[in-house]
Amino acid sequence: MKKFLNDPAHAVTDYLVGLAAAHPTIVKFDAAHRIIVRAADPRTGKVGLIAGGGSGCEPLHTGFVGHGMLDAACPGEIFTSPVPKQIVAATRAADQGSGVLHVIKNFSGEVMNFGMATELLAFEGIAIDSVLIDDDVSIPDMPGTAGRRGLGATVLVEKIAGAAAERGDDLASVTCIARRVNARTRTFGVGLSSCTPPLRGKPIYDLPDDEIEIGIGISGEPGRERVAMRNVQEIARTMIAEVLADLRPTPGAALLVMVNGMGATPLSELYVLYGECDQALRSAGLNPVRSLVGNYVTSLDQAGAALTILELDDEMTVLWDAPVRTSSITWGALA
Amino acid sequence: MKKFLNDPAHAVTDYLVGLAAAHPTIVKFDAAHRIIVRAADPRTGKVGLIAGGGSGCEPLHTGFVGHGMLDAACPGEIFTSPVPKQIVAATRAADQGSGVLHVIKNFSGEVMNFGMATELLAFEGIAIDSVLIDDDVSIPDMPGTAGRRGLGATVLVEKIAGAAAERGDDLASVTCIARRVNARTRTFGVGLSSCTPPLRGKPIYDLPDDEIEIGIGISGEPGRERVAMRNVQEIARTMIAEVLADLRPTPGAALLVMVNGMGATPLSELYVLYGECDQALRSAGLNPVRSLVGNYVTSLDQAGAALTILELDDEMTVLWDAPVRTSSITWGALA
Amino acid sequence: MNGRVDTAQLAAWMCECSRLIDVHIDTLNDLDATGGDADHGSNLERGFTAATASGFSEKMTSPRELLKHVGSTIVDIVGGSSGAVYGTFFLRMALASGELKWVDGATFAQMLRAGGQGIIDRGGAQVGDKTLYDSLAPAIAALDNALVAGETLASALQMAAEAAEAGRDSTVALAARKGRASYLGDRTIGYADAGATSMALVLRAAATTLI
Amino acid sequence: MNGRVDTAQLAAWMCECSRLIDVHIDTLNDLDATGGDADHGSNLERGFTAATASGFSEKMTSPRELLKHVGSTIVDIVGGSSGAVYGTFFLRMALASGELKWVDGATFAQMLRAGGQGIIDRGGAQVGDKTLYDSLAPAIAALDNALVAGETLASALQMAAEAAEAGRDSTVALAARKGRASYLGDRTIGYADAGATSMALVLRAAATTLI
Ligand SMILES: Nc1ncnc2c1ncn2[C@@H]1O[C@H](COP(=O)(O)OP(=O)(O)O)[C@@H](O)[C@H]1O
Ligand SMILES: Nc1ncnc2c1ncn2[C@@H]1O[C@H](COP(=O)(O)OP(=O)(O)O)[C@@H](O)[C@H]1O
Ligand SMILES: [Mg+2]
Ligand SMILES: [Mg+2]
Ligand SMILES: [Mg+2]
Ligand SMILES: [Mg+2]
Repeated sequence: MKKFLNDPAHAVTDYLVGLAAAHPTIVKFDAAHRIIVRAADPRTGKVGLIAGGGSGCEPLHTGFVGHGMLDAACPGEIFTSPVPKQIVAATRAADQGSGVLHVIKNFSGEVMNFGMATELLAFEGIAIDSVLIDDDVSIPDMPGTAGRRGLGATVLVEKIAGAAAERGDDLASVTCIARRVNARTRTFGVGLSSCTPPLRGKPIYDLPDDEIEIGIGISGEPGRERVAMRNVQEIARTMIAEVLADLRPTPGAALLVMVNGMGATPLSELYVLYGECDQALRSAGLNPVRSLVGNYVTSLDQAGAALTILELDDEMTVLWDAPVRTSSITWGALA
Repeated sequence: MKKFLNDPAHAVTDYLVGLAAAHPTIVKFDAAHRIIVRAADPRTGKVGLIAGGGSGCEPLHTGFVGHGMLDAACPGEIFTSPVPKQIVAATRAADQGSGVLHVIKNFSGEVMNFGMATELLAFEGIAIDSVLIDDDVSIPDMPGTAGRRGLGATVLVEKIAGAAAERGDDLASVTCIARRVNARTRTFGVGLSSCTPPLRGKPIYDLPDDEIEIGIGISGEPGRERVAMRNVQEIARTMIAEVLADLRPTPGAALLVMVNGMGATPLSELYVLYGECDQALRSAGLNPVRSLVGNYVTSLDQAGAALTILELDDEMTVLWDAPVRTSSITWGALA
Repeated sequence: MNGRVDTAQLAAWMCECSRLIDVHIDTLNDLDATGGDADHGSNLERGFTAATASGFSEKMTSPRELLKHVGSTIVDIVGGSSGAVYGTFFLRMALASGELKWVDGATFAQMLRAGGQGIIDRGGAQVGDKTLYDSLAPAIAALDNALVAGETLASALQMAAEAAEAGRDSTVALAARKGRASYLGDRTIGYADAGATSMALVLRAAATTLI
Repeated sequence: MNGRVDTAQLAAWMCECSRLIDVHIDTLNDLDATGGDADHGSNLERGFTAATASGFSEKMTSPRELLKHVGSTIVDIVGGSSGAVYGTFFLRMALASGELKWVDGATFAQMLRAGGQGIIDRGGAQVGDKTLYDSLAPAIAALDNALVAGETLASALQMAAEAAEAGRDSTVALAARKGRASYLGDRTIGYADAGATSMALVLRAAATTLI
C-alpha cells in the first residue's frame, strides 16, 4: 500500500485538518466534536442541513459544507458511519432556530446512528426532519431487506435542498424538495478495481485484470455481480438500461446527468463515459440539460464510475443553478 | 489494463466529444481542427490565450477553456504535443485583433511544434507572444540541456494571465504578468505508481510496492530518482525543501499553495499532504493565503502528487480571485 | 440460585471479549470483506479497547454502570452498524440489570434477552437475515432452556456459547438481508457473517469468565 | 555520376521505413519508456503509416514533392518531439532536392546533410546529447566520405547505415541532454536512445531501397 499518510489510524483526522487549512474562508474543523462546520455562520433563521457517513468517500460530505449546501458534516472512520455524538453536535451547530434536515444515506450503520442521535436530540427541542437517500438501482427494492443504498443522489439532494434552505424555505419545504429529488434520482455503479483502506493495508478483494464488478456501492465492498471487462460503450449501455428501467422518465424529460468517478479514475475517462451516456440518452428521446462530471462520491482509490440521473423539474433546475460555495462545488455569484 | 474506453486509438477524441457534450455552454469541440474553443466568443478586442500539450494530463488544458482562462486548447495525442496545424487553428480562433499569447510548457516537443506553428503564423499578421513555463525544480537549470519542465505553474499562469486578458490588458501586459507568475513559481512532484497509457496497455515501468519516484513530470516518465516509500510528512518536507531552496521566497511572503494530484490519488490524501505543507510553510515563517487542492495537471492514472508554490504579489492575488468559468475551475460572479 | 455474576466478573468478560476480538481481528475483517467493507474486526477492536483499556473506574460498582459504560463507549467510538448494534446490546443489558449489585443466572438470561430485543429494535434484524442476531438468538434460547432445566450458570453459558457457534455456522448457508452484506445477496452465501462470528466470540468469552 | 535516386525509389524507402518501424514498434516504445513516455514507436508508426498507407499520389513526380508530402504529413500527424524533428528532417531534404526529377548520390548526400541541419535548427541537438542526431550525424559523414572516396551510392549507403547503427550504439553510454529523457539525466545511461534507434532504421531502409 502506497498512500500519502502518516499513521493510518489518523488518516481521517489528518485529512480534516488539511481540508480546513486549505479552505479557511469556507470551513472550520471542530476537532472536539470531530465535525466540519461552515467558517461563517449562515444568517439566523436558515434551516440547517447536515449529513454524515463513513470517510473514504471524499469529497462527500465534508467537501460540500458551505454556502448553498451543508451546514455541517459528520465524517466517520473509513467506511464507518459517524457516531451519534457527532450527529448531535452537528445538529446543534446547524440549528438556527428553524430546524435541521438530516440527509441520511440508506446504510444500516448510518440509519441506526442517526436514529440514536435523533432519540438523544428529542430532549433538546430542535425540530429535526430527515431524508433517506436510496437511489441505487443495483439492488432490488424488496421488503424485509435493508433496501437500496444511498449513492450519487446524495450530492444532488444536498445541492438542491441546500439551495432551498439558503433562499429561506422552511423545514417542511426543504424536506419536501429533498425527498422529491431522491425520488426522481437513480444510480448504477461499476468498479474496475478494489480499493485499499489505510488500516487494512491491502485491497478488500482481488479482481483479475479482465473482470469488473457491476452494481457497486461506495464502501469498497464487491458489487452485485462480477462480469468480464467490456468497452465503455457497453458499460454505458448497462448503466443506462439499469437506471432508466427503474426511473422511467417522462419522454423528452430534462435530465441532470452525473458521471461520478470512484477516486482513481482519470477525468478524461469519465468524460468518455459521459459522452457515451449523453448520446445514448438523446437517442432514447431524453434531454440531458445539466451535467456533473468528476469525483464527488468516491471509494478511496477505487477505479470505477457511477451514473446518476435525476429527472429535473423547473424548481429543481433553478435550485441546482443557484450559487454555491463549498470546497468541492462552487459556482454562481454570492449576494 | 482496465479503462473506460472503446478503441484506445480514439481515446482522446472520445474524451473531447464527451467534454463538449457535458459543458455545451462553456466549450465547443472543433473536430475539424481538433481543438477545444470557448462556446461563446469573448468580446472583441480581448487578447487571446491558448495552450496545448500532450493529452493524458486532464483537465490541463481543455478543462481550462472558458471565461477568465483560455480561449482555446490544442490537445495532442497521449503525452505527445499537438501538431502545428492545431496550434495555428487555435491561434486563429483566439485572435480578436489584439494578439494571442501562447502558453508553452518547456517540453522539447511542445516548444518545437509551437515554434513551427509560429513560423507558419508569421504570414498572417496575428501578433503572437509566448510564455515558456519551466517551474520544475527537480531538474538542474543548466545551459546545454532541454531545461526545466513546465508543470503546475501552467494552471496558475493560465488563470492569472487569463484574468488579465479578460479585464482588457494588452498583449504586452498579459505576457508580462504570465512571465512574472512563471518566474515566481516552483514545483516538485512525487509518483507512487506508474501510469498506463491506453495504447501501451501496460504500465510504463514497474515500481515495487515499497518504492516511489521523486522529481516526476507529467508524461508518465520515471522521476529524477527512485527512493524508498516514506510517510507523508517526510514527503512534504522533501517537496518543500526542494521548492523553497529554488524559489527563495521573501520572509513572510504570501503564497499560493497548490497540491495537485496525478490522477489516481484520492482527494483525501491530497488534503493530508496539503495539511503537512501548510504547517511546514507556516513554521518556516511563510504565509499560505490561497490554495488549490485537486487533480489539475495529471498523468492519466498515476498515483502521486506535486507541490506548486507561487509567491504572490497584490496584482496576482486580485487576478487569481477574479471570476472564472471553465469546466474544471469555476468561481466568482460573471458580469 | 443458579450462579452469580458480579461487576468484577462482567469486567473480566469485557476484557476477554477484547482479547478474543484482538486475536481474531484479521478473520473478522476478512469475513467482512466477503460481503462488506472489511472493517468489522477493526471496528470492534476500537470499541472494546476503548471500553476496557484504561481499566474500569472504581465508581462502576454495579452491572448497570459497567455495562452502560461499555455500551455508551461503543456507541461513541465505533460507529457503523456494529457500533449501533453492539452499543444498543450492552446498553439494554445494563438497563435490564436494574439497580442490582450482582445478578443471578436468571437475571443474566433476561438481560441477554433484553440486549437481543434492543438489536431487533435498533436494526430490525430477524433470525435468518445473516447478522450477529443469528448467533445471539440461539444463545439466548439455549441459556434460558439450560437454566430452566436446572443447569448451573457455568454449564448453561457453555451451552449458550455452543449455540452461538452453531448459529454462526448456520449463517454460512444464508444470503444476507440486513447490513452492508445484503447488497451482495447470494454472493454472501458460503461465508459466515462477520458479526455472527464476533457475537459467538462474545458468548464464548461469557462462558469462560462468568463462572 | 555515383548512383541515382528517383521518386519511386524514395517512395520505396518510405515504405521500408514504415515496415521497419512497424516491426520494431515495441522495441522503440520500450526504449522510450526508459527515459521518456514509451510512445516513440507508436508516434512514428502513426506518421509513416499516414505518409505511405494510401500510396503516393500520381502527382508526386519529383523527390521534392514526395519528401514534402512525407515531411508535412509527419508534422501534421505525429506531434511530440519526433513529429517536429522527423518532419523538419524530410521537409529540409525536400527543399535541398531543388526541382530535380531525380538526384545523384552527391545531391542525396547534400539532402541528408540539409535534413540534419534542419534537426539542429529545430531542436538545438548536438552530437552527444543522446538524440536521433547521434545516429544521423555519423551517417551523414560516412555517406560523404564514401562518395568522395569513389564508392557507389549503394555501398556508400551501406556504410552510412552501419555508421548510424554505431551511432545508435554510442548513445547507450550517454546521459540524455535533450528531449524528455534529459529530465532523467544519468538514469538514461545503459539504454540506447529511442530516436537514435529509429533513425538507424531509417538509414538501414535507405541502404536496402536506394540502390
Ligand atoms: N440491522 C442489523 N441488525 C443486526 N446486525 C447487523 C445489522 N446490520 C449489520 N449488522 C451486523 O454488523 C456486521 C457488520 O459490522 P461492521 O462491519 O462493523 O459495520 P459496517 O457494516 O458499518 O462496516 C454484520 O456482519 C452484521 O452482523
Ligand atoms: N531537441 C531534439 N533534437 C533532436 N531529437 C530530439 C530532440 N528531442 C527529442 N528528440 C528525439 O525524439 C525522441 C523521442 O521522440 P518521441 O518519443 O516520439 O517524442 P516525445 O518525447 O514527444 O514523446 C528521443 O528519443 C530523441 O531521439
Ligand atoms: Mg464500515
Ligand atoms: Mg510523447
Ligand atoms: Mg464493515
Ligand atoms: Mg516519447
